[in-house]
Amino acid sequence: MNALIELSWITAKIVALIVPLFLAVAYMTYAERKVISSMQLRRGPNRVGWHGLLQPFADALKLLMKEVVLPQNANRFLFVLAPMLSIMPALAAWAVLPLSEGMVIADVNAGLLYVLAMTSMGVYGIILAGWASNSKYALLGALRAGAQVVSYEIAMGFALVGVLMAAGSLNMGDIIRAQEGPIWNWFWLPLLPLFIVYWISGVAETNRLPFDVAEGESEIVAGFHVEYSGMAFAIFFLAEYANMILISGLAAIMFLGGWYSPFDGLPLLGPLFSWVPGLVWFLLKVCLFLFLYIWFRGTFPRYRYDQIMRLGWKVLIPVTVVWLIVVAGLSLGEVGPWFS
Amino acid sequence: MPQFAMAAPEIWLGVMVCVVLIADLFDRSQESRVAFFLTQATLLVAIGLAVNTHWGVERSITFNGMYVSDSLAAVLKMTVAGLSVATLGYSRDYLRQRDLLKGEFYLLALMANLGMFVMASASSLLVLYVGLEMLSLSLYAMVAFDRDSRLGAEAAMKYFVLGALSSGMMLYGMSMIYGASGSLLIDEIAAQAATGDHLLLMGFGMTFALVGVAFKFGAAPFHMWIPDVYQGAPTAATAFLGTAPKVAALALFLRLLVDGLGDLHGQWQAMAIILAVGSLAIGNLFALVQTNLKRMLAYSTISHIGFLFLGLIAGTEEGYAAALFYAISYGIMASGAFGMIILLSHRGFEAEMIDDMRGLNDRHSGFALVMLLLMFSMAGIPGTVGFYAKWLVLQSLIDTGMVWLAVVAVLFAVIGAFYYLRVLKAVYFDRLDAPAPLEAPMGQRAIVAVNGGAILVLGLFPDRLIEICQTALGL
Amino acid sequence: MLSLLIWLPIVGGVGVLLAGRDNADRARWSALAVSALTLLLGVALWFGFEVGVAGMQFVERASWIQAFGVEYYLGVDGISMPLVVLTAFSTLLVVVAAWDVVRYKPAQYLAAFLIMEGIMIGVFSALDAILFYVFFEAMLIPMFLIIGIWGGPNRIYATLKFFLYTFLGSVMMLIALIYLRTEAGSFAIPDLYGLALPFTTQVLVFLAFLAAFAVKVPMFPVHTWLPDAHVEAPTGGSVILAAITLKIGGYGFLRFSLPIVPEASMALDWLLISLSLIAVVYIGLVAMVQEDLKKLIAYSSIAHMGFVTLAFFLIFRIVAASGSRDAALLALEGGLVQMISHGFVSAAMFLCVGVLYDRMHTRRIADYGGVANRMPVFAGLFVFFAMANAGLPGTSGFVGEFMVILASFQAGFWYAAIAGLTLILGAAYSLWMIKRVVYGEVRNAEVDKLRDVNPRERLLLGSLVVVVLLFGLYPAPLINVMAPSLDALFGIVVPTP
Amino acid sequence: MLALSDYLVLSALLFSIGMAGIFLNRKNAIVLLMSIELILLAVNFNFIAFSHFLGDIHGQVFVFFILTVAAAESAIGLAILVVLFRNRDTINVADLDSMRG
Amino acid sequence: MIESYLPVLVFIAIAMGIGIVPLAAGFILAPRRPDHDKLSPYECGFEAFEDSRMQFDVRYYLVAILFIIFDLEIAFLFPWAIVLDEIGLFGYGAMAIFIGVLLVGFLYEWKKGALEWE
Repeated sequence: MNALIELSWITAKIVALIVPLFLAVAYMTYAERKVISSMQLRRGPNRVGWHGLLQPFADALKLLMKEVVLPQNANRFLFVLAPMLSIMPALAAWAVLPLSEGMVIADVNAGLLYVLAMTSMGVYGIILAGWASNSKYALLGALRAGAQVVSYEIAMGFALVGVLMAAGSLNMGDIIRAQEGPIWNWFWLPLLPLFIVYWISGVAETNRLPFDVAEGESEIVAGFHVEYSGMAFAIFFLAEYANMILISGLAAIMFLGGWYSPFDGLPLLGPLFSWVPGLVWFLLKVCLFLFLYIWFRGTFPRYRYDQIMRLGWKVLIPVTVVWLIVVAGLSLGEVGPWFS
Repeated sequence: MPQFAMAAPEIWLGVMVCVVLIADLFDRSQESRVAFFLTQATLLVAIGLAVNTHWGVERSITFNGMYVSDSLAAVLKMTVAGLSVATLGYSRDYLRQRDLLKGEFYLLALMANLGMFVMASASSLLVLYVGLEMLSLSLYAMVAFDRDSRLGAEAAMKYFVLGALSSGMMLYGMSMIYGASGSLLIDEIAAQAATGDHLLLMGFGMTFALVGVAFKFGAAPFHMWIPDVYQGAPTAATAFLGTAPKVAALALFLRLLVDGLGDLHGQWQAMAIILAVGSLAIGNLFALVQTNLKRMLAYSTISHIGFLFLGLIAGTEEGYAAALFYAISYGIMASGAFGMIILLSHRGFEAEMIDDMRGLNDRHSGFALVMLLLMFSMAGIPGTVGFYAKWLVLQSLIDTGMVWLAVVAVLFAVIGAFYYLRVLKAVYFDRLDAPAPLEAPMGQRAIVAVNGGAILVLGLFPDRLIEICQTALGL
Repeated sequence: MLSLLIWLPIVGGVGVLLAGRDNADRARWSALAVSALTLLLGVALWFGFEVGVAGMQFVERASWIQAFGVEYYLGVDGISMPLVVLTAFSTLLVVVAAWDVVRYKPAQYLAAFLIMEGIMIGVFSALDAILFYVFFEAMLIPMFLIIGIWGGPNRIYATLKFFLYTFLGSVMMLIALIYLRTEAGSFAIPDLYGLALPFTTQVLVFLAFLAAFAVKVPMFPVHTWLPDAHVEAPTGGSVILAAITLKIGGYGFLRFSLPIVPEASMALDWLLISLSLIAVVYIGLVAMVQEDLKKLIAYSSIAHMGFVTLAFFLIFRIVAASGSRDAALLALEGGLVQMISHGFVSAAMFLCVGVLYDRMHTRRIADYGGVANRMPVFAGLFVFFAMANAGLPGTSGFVGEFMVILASFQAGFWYAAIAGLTLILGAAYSLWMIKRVVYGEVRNAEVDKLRDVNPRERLLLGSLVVVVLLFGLYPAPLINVMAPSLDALFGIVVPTP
Repeated sequence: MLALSDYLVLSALLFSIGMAGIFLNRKNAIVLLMSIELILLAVNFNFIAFSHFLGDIHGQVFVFFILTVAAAESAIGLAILVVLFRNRDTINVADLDSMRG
Repeated sequence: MIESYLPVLVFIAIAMGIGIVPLAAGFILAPRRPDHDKLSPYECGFEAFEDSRMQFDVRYYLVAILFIIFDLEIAFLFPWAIVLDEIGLFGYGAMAIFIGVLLVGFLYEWKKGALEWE
């Protein structure tokens, strides 16, 4: 009986997390269109609801009513499995992300490993979708996307190792707690190169502009999900945005001190902002990164594929490796407020 | 702090792998000359280091008990590196003629050597495994080195699958041994085995480990890969993988089943007998019907492995020393035999059929003489080192009262003599209408001469080598 | 001294190989020099040998493979010394016989024989069992090549058969030797004598030795390699095979089987005797119907060697029947004399066939006939050797046979009677062959063109005539040399009652 | 709580499946690679189970190494497979029979 | 210890469910009127003239292999990074050697052109 109660309590917490997350995803798409349009001096969606606020729901409804086409010769099982595989990790990773002090669904010690494992799984969805579709465009798109994701994952992994070294723990909560203090105590400063690499990799991981050759309409139609339609397509779409939020959340936790206020512990500003709950700080940081996503999309031209791969392998990886050695040295020398 | 000086040979090799790799990258010459000479020099220095650090010292253990330094390690490393030098020396011309002369070949050989060195000094299941894999992975790549060869690819695939399978089996065995003894260190496993606890589990693990080792050796009934791999691989690779890794496999056996599970000797003896007799039978009988020389040598390898196992069966220090001697002398013989195949091959032509040996005496009597020595040595005729190898094994068998096994062994040795004679028949008795004189570069001729000379000199004065082998086993 | 005898020809052989690579004449002369020098050394050995001493002389002893107590242990006694000299003598003959006959790679040919010579001398003088074994088997290598390279059309079959038979036999001996070492703690042959082994073990060891030596001799069921080998071998090969290597089998019985496992020898003497008798009678009959000259001589060799082994193993019967030590000794001496005599005679026979073959390139008896008309000198020599082969009194062949038959009377009449058959059969096939080859009309145009023996061949065969006659008329020096050693051997084999 | 033997049985099952995959599969060489991975997985399972029940960390360290080596192994295996396919246009195991005797 | 992973498990299950439910809804609610043209793969209007699961550039494969290797290196770095403070300079040196070897391999790839596209 006890177990059942516990289980429902857990489920409730999860639902409490997922529902806002879905809303966030929905309004992320809205925000994106709005922001981009204002960058391009357009108005963006403004028909459905007030200022087009109901636009995401309209989109969802439309997709729901669209036919899900199973292409001939496609591997039906994998074809259906692929979208699930891409959304599942994007959501499941949230299980270990602390939104605020103690506000975490599963406070596990191997949190970072878990996150890494989950995010790595996303690539399966891409590859399977491309393979199962029985379409050249899909396959090519999947290969490109897969290779890209995989390449940037290395740099990302190295960056995370730097975080680990600084924090000395895999537990997400501990990682944040290791950054306690004002803004210059956060890891973005000592790990600045890693932070940048992480962020670039994050953008590439989610196949977002300027690294979106995998689905670049002008190059290979729509990439790995060219054969998907209706709800199946919607899930890929959801997964992409959920991943963006996840990456932003991770960046906030690992480099920007999670729930801590930037003025924490400062003589004047600290107490001034002490009433703001940690969750807000965290969400603000996430929003910052999400805005960066959109901003990038609005401003950067698309990279060529070979440029993407070169950036990943020949710039990011060497930079991270070198900086790892430096960080290790800093850590041994117990430099600054970060290593003690 | 581990004593790094004790692992000097491995450290040297490891550093040089990196150096050669980088040097080869920046080497603009077409023939990877830098890589070749660096590799050879590295191996020679490694021999020196191995002797210097391991030979004649008290058995000592470092790196948290995972690395052992004793005379056995010295002998094994010396042999392995020496054989590699010889086979790499042979292979140069062959590779050049087939546009395979890339630095990677030498690099792989060097890495394989590092793996074998590690195995020779392993005192922990983990280290043993890492060394073994380092060797195996390099060998897989070497077999597949000729990317345009159909047979090469097929051979590599077979080698890879069966090699990985055997690794898996051995690992499974190792995990059982770990479970039974609670340690990965060979010494502690030995101590545990001596107490007699968990014997069932340990015996279970030992069985799998033995199967894995037998696979690596190519002992029947786990020999299926040997003929295909020998035939399919580029001869240069065959020469390499037919020699030094056999010594390394012996190292594996000695470290794992003798050092570690010596107390279970009674249990693995029966299995080893089956392996030995089976190898002798299958190797010798199948070799009889081969027309491809590489394949014949493959089956002959199997039969030699059978003989080598006989030495291990005895379970005495003398027996192990005999096996060690056998492995060394077999390595010398095999490198010579493959070296001869390489010598006779030229661009676009693989001298791998027995018929291709025809008229060798007319073409170059010196090479023919070396071939004569090689074949008689493999057959075990006195005056060559192969005789003492067989003799030592028989001696150890008879000393432990297994005369019937000795009789079986010599009967198969007689059968074996037949196919070696077939090669000699081609070399000496078959005459060509227009024998084309044989040219070979100076360096290769020198290696052939040294190789043949070694067989003869060791055949007349084996004392020193026997002594070395026995010292290595602590006699 | 013995080392010199062993290594001079071996090193000389390598030298010939190097010297005569492109120059056949240089090869011939250097080979001649080496073999002559070796023979000189052999003669010196003979004269340096102290007659009347039973033990080993010219002993050299050095450690060789310490790990197993194998020694470089050489020495000769009255049994082996004549055989050493015989070897040196035969090799010289072969070198001369090959002079301008062998045209294909003469340097290799001569070198092979010189190396063979060294190894065979090594076999006879080795006193360490492993050293013996090493030489014993190493012999296979040059012989294998000699038959295989310079042999007849069917040489490959013959040489493989020869090799495998011998190899099979000898590996068994190796096992026995290794086993004996665990008992005796040493490989020195004298140390192996008089071991107190259990009877079953003795029998096994005996059988192992038998496998090795019976093949070499060769004895009846395993003799089939010999005719093939002889037929296909070049003349020199046949000479060495018949003159020396067969003797090694007999020598092995004397050196190993009898003294090391006397009880088993005694218990199994029926086996050896019956096999020997079969060899004498059956093989003698087989010889008669041969169409091929060399085959005929080969079978005759088998029969003669059967006679030798008969003599060696009859001693137990003689002692049992008469208790006469002298008669048994007589048998041993007779056997040994017969071995040496056969060495000369069979060598001569093969050389004669070689002479014919070089001219006619056929060995079929039917192709000849009336040779005497064109080659009178040769015919005379050939007839003489055939008579010696048959055991004509006055030739060396007679001495041994006579001694053995005399001794075998002590064992029983029937033994003697059957042994005596050898004389009759020998005479029968020898003479019949002579009749068909030498006498009669010249029926063949080829025969008509024959030219008589040249000076070289004359020298060759002449020297053999001298030796055969010498030992036939005055065998005492030979017997005196061997008697004490055989006596000592006998003491080991049959303990005095 | 699960007993040690449960883990061992499971790993034995995995091991046997891997073995069967290698010996029974006649069609696709990639299945061979997967079977090998399965065998290694079984081994890892064993090591971890023992390590846990023995309270000894070394078994898990071993697993780390096995994982690495397995990765390298599959890298090489796939490379060989690519070469094979390039040369023969098939990865059918039953077609790998050009050498006999 | 293990219990703390229960929420994770539940979360994964729910996440999977979130993948399934909309898809099922799509299948149920949306019309299904398949025809040949609709089902044929997208190919700019042409009939596909070869199997779409064609051979692909070996470089993708190369990337995959390189990924495996580097990713595993990262796996080694993780535990090291956590205990770096405890193992001190020795651990630092060991990992420096490890990374050094890795960099040598990286250099090799770079020079061999394994990282080049186009």
